Amino acid sequence: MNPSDERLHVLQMARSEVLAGRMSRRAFLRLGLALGLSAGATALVACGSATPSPEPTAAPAPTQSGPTGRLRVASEIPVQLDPAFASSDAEILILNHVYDYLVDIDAGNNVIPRLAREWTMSDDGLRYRLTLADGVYFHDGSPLTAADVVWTFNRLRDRSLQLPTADLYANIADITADGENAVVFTLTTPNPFFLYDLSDNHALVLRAGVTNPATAFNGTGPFKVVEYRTENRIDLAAHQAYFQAGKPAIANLEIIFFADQAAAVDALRGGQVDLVLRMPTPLFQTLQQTAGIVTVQTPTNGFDLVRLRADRTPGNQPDVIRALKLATDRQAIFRQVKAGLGAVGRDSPIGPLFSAYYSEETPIPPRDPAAARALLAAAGYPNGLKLDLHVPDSGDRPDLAVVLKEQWAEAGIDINVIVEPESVYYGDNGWLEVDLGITGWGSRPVPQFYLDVMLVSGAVWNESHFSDAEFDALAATARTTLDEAERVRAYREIQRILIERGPIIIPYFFAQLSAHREGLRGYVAKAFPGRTDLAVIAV
Amino acid sequence: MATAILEIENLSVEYHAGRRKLPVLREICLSVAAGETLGIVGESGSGKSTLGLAVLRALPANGRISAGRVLLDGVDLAQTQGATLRRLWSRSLRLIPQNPLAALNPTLKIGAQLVEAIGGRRDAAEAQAAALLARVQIADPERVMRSYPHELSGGMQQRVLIAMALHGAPRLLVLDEPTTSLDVTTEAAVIDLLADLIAERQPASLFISHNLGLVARIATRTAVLYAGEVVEIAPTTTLFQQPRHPYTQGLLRSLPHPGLRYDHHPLQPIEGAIPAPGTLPAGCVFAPRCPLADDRCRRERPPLLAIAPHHATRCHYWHRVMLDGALPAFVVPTTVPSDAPLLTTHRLSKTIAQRQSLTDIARGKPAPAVQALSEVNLTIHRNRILGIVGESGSGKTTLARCIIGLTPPSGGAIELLDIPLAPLIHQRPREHVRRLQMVLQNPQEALNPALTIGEALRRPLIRLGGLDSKTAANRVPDLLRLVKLPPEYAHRRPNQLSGGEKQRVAIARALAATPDLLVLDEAVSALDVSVQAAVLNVLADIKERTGIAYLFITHDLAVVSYLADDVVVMYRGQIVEQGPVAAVLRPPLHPYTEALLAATNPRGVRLREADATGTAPAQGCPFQPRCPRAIGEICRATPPPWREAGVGHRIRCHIPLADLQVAQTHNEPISSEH
Amino acid sequence: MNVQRLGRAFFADPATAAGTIIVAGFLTLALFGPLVAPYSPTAQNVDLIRQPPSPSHLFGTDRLGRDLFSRIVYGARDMLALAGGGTALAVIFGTLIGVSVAYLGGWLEELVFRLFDGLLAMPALLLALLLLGAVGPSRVSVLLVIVVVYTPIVARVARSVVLTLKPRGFIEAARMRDERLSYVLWRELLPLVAPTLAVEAALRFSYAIFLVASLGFLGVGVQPPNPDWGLMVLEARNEFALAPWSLYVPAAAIALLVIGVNLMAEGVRRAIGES
Amino acid sequence: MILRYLFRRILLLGATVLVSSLIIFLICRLLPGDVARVLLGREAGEAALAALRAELGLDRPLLVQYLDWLRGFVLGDWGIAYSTRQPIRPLVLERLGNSLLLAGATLLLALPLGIGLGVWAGWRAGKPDDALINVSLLSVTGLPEFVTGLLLIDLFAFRLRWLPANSSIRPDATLGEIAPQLALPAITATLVLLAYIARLTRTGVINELSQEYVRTAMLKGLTPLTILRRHVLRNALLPTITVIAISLGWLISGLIVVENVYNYPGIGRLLTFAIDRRDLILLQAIALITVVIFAVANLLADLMYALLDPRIRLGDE
Repeated sequence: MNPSDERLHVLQMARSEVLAGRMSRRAFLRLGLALGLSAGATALVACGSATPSPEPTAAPAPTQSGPTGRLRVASEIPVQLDPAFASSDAEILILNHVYDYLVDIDAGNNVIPRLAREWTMSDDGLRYRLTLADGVYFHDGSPLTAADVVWTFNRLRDRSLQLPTADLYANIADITADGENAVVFTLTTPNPFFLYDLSDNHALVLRAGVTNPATAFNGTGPFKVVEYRTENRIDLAAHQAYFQAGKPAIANLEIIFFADQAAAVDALRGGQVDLVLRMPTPLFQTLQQTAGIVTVQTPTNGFDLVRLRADRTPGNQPDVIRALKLATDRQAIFRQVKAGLGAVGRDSPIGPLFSAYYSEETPIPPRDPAAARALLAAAGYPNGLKLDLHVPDSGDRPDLAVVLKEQWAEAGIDINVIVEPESVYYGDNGWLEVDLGITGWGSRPVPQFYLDVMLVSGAVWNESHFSDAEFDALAATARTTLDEAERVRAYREIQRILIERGPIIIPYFFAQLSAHREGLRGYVAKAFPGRTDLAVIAV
Repeated sequence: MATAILEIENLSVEYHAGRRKLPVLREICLSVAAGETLGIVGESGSGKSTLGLAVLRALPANGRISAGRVLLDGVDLAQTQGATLRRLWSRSLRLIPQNPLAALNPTLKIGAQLVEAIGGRRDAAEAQAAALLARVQIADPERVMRSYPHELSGGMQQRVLIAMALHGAPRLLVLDEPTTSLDVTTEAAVIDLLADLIAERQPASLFISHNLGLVARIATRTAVLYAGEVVEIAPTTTLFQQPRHPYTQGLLRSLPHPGLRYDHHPLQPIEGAIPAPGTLPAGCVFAPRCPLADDRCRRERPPLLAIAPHHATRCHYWHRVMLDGALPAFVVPTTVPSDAPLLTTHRLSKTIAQRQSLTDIARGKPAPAVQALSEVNLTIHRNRILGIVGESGSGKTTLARCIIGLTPPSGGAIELLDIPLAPLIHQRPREHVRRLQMVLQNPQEALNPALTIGEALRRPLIRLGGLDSKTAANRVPDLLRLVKLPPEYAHRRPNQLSGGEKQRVAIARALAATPDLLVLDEAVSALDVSVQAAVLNVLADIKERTGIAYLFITHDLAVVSYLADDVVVMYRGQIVEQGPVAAVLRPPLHPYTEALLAATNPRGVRLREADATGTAPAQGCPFQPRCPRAIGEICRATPPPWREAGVGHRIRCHIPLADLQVAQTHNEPISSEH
Repeated sequence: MNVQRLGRAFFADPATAAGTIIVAGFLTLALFGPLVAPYSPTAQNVDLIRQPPSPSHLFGTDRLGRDLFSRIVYGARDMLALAGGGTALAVIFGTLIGVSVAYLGGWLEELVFRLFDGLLAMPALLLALLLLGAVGPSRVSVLLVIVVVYTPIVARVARSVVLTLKPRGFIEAARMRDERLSYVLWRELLPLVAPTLAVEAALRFSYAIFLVASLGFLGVGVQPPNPDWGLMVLEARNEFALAPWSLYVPAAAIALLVIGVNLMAEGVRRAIGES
Repeated sequence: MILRYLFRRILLLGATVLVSSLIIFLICRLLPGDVARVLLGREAGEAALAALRAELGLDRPLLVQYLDWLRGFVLGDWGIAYSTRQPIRPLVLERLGNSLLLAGATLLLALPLGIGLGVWAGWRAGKPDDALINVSLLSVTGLPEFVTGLLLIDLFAFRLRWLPANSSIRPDATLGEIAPQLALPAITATLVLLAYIARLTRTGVINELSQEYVRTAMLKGLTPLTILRRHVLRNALLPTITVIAISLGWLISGLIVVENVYNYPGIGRLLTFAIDRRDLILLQAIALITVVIFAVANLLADLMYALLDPRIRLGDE
């Protein structure tokens, strides 16, 4: 899955819980705290005396003289560019520069102004009034008005259109323009994280009444689309009238699409591209040795998940699951597949970066194929086990599959690797059906998200069909408790359970690997590359 | 005799195949004077074509002159190289090849090719080219110069090459089977043309041919080539009357002479086959096949003995060689078939829609439908041989194929013993299929190279004879003996057999099913005379023994007069004359029959060439456009009626029989090879 | 056709001999792979990642520490089995269809060859990609693709030969004795079509090798961890700079085999031409 | 009229293309993966999917879909790409243009070179230089385009830094700018064709040299060069016309790989894109237009051949 705005997903999930009545509103507000929003920030919002937070990190050397130079960024191929459907890095990367969000999230996970200069929340927490920045113009020259914002969000929440955001904004009772440059959102129930909702990936402000949002490209963003060529490239030019001072720093932005990241890296080495945002490990290693190239790696909470369906044979037998775990050598995988970039996993989504919650209390039993074989025999597979392993063709996942096949073979587990294009792997929801699969999970700021959508009984994306009363209880506790210590305890138990009987193996947490040529200034890597701000980069 | 301008001295040529060197010509010594034509005769494999090319220095890449000199006006061609040679080629050395179409560049217009040969300034060359074409009796030079080779008839193509060969002042002219690919009538015309062009331009000419008759007509002297050696050379008449080499004698004996009849005078073929290059015997090359040969012959190689002025032979015992004296012109009784008809055709017709050339389509011509057969009625009797003669395109072959059932007729009926035959083989009952068999023209294609002779002969026995493969296998040797082949041939494959042998196997295969009628479509035309004689004997012999009937298709009237009981003369898909052989051929009545006979006669009437693309005239007599005796309007307007010209002898012509007879009386009988 | 003579003509020329030796070499590799290969093609060694060629690993190791020599050896199996097997099947089907349909002629011929034209109107790789997309990547699919792509071509060749044979005397002779169809097809025609088909088969084989490799490279062919040569090139692309040998080795293998087959094809052509 | 010939060939061609269009359509419908799901991603709900399928007409009977598609294609309405929601025709035609540009550049390199080598080798058949040419051609034959491609990149882009490693052409690029980006792909594709063209030419020349009319020409006293120029080439090169057409099919296959190696915005990359995205309608359009191009090329070749070679008797074979 393509990691998209962390908070949003957590809240989205959590909200579904609320609506489902499984979670009290108070608990919901607590969760907000759990998400590490400073009380100050909340207060700030509450009292409404909002002050714009400073410009994003690493502002470039002032280019007041106007944007200059050309930035060429390699990216995967976007599928389609209607903000309402945007999901992949490639798509968000483009849209984030053609359009603007009302509010943005900085590297420190703080809400910062973008189109909305400032905002206030009514005391009952049901009315948000956002004031739009002055002098914002669409690429076609027309000024941004509150009407545009109203139209945009009405579209996103219109049930009849069945956009993915419908649920997210179900809580909005009404959106009205308050004069030319202020918008008022009225909610049915209070939502302290409404501002995060407003910065959802899909929530890019369109010109009111635009009929073909997928191809119009009439945004207020820092770059205008010069030409979009489907699987080939998109060429953008600085939006001279962009309302944020000093942005964009470059005159031309070329986002070049590559089906094959090796080709992208070749282009970077050959000097046809300045910046590559994602790449498989060996290419990163290559670039580390290449003169004139700056490599950037950012640790993330993202991981590749090896999971076995636990609701039917053979996965419904604990011994089988244990056997798989015993047959796996996570250290070796980490070295072979990730070349030591990132961190070794312990079969639970609660990674080392969650320092407060991460625990090595429960030991991972050392690899022991013989024992695994024995377990399989006990489980009724004396001559071993045959399984298809479905893998999306992206990143290092095929290699992971191959290594697993080899390691497991020793334990008498015969894997047939089936590499599929991501479109096929996720299409038809095959990834939720197959017995054995490898799924990539993007980075999230809190572990709870993974538990709620991936592991609790009946969760939407519970691909392993894991259902464990004890686990569910603990997950609920962690979700709702006001007591941080209790949450920590719950998370430790959860890690124990997953290590002991969770139908999942998490061999490693990956690092975000990007690289650019020397002489590029202002690049800040993000856990989710799609939200990288190219407008601040100078060449 | 005038002084020779071409002197060939001890010329030896060898081909190298891989590492092996194969001598193909040994110590050839010849001399030709200006304006003189030296005939070179020999069977295929005798090396006669190689001789022609060697003299021209045009041997293929794998052949080289290993010894000897070729002096033309004192210059040794064997030694000349590069520019000198090219100058000689363009000025003095000329070739008229066997296959005119292949010899012309298919993608260049005739004019361009002529101009290129003539050289010099373009307009001048073009004028000259036109003149040359006119000289070789091409009616419309301009059109021909604008056309591409494939748009011309074979005869026209050959005339073009003749024109190409005769511009300027050629000193040496090599004619390599120049008329073999042509119809008899055309051949006659071309030969006449060549004769007086040579007389006019005075080159020293080598006339290479396997056809003794032709050589007799054009060559003043003739050299007989055998296995790469000149075995005899003499003034042509001498050679034909008193050959002094067993081989020459053998060739002459194997020719069907006029008046000879298969049932009284079997031909005398030369047994055995010409030795392959590289397998030459130690002594006399002919010894293995020679009736006179003794140890001496096998030991020591005879020299070329001059036994008389201008007469030399390579035989130790030349004085023993005698041609049994002139034969009594024996007139065949005009027998009339007694027994019931075996097979009859009623108004058999066949029209073939032809494909168009792009140019024709471009010219908007309608797709031509050729009337290959129109209303052919003929009857074949048991134990008789019906000969069918006519030029190519006369419908001979189509007729045969319709009878056999390989092509469905578009009209008319065929009856076998009064039972109507289904149009196509696979519709006919097995019994009918068995009764009618055919031997095709090309022996090379007659047998499947993948199957043994035995297998080839077994199949018909099994399919049509209804034998099981065991018994069939046992019958194979008999079949081989029937065609005078040793039984062990059963295990050989076709590529191990000579052309004649292949054709004999093909005949055996056809006879295996003991048919009542055997159709022979030009079955002996592709064979060398000596071999042809053997096959003819076999046929005659079988007919005598089995009482089988033959439908014998050929263009060679000598063979017909030798073998056939009845003759049908066809022109453009119609029968113009039919009847007992003697009645039809001597004297010929129908102008077309006359022309066919005259073709082999130096002084006979000549026909205008058939226009390659043209179709028969809508009304009137089909032959009228070319008829030398046409009597005007009536011929053009009304189709000629059938007339009875004697017992079982019918002719289709407007000219009153009496006039025809008168016209013919001073034409002596069918021309001989003498 | 005389076998000895064919054989002699065949080996007379050193190039042909060389080609035959190369192909034979790969064939033995394929057949006795397990005996030749020092390691399993998928065996990984964490401590020997990207080792340059050395006595213990003749062709070095890849990013997962697998022995490239062993992978090449086992890859030869796949390659010969798929390319060779596919070609063989295509030749068989193509011949059966081509010979019989062409001899029978008529609307059947029209129908069949229209369909084939329809297939042939698509460039081989395009057709292959579509088919593989449809049936999903696997050994069997690759085999199937080769058969589907090449059968029409072989059939066409067979047909063109048959059309030249049909008017020959011996075929007419067969008709004149109302010969059994099967006999005409398989005893009379087939042996004569065979030589041309031999040449064609050799040619197809070399193309098939390319096709299999290309499909592997495009990732739609044989799946990892199978040591498919094309796939090895694809995987090596990511680490070309780190371990160039991991690209050179499979590339060389493909090139060598293709050249070998081509030389052989030349030889077959010449041999048949001469006898 | 010659038009009649043309007409007949076009009818025949139409039949062939129709058959392939059906084959293409059927194969595409067999492709696994639900277009709607691919487009809307994991979040989308069943209702949305059903709606989209309906919108794309994927719920109608196959035959209807086929006929609709075919009519549209013929009438120039190639539909909207499922994935990008962009009209297909301009997209495909633009990429096709690029591919043809690349193909043109390739032929520009491959034909003179291939024919030149072929003629030389044929003319000197059996001689050492002929052997040399054959061997070098053979070694080229051995390397698949994706290997040569990578090696060329490594050499020219990384080591020598002469040419770009990647050929993603800017829309506003001038020919001058495109040329260097065209170089590597064109060279790579050339290597695919070279041996093929050269061999066929060689056999053609050898074959013609053995014809009798060459002897006739020689006996006219023409110099070897004149004979080669005026007589041999004229006939030997006729087949190469068809070779070009056939090799175009090869080229297209080769380009699919080459374009993917170099990220060149041609029909080949669009094809792999469409396959990955399960964009059936786009896929069909690409496949069919390729077939049409291929077919038309063959037609033109036949026509030229017929016009240049007076012998050609026209028929279906």
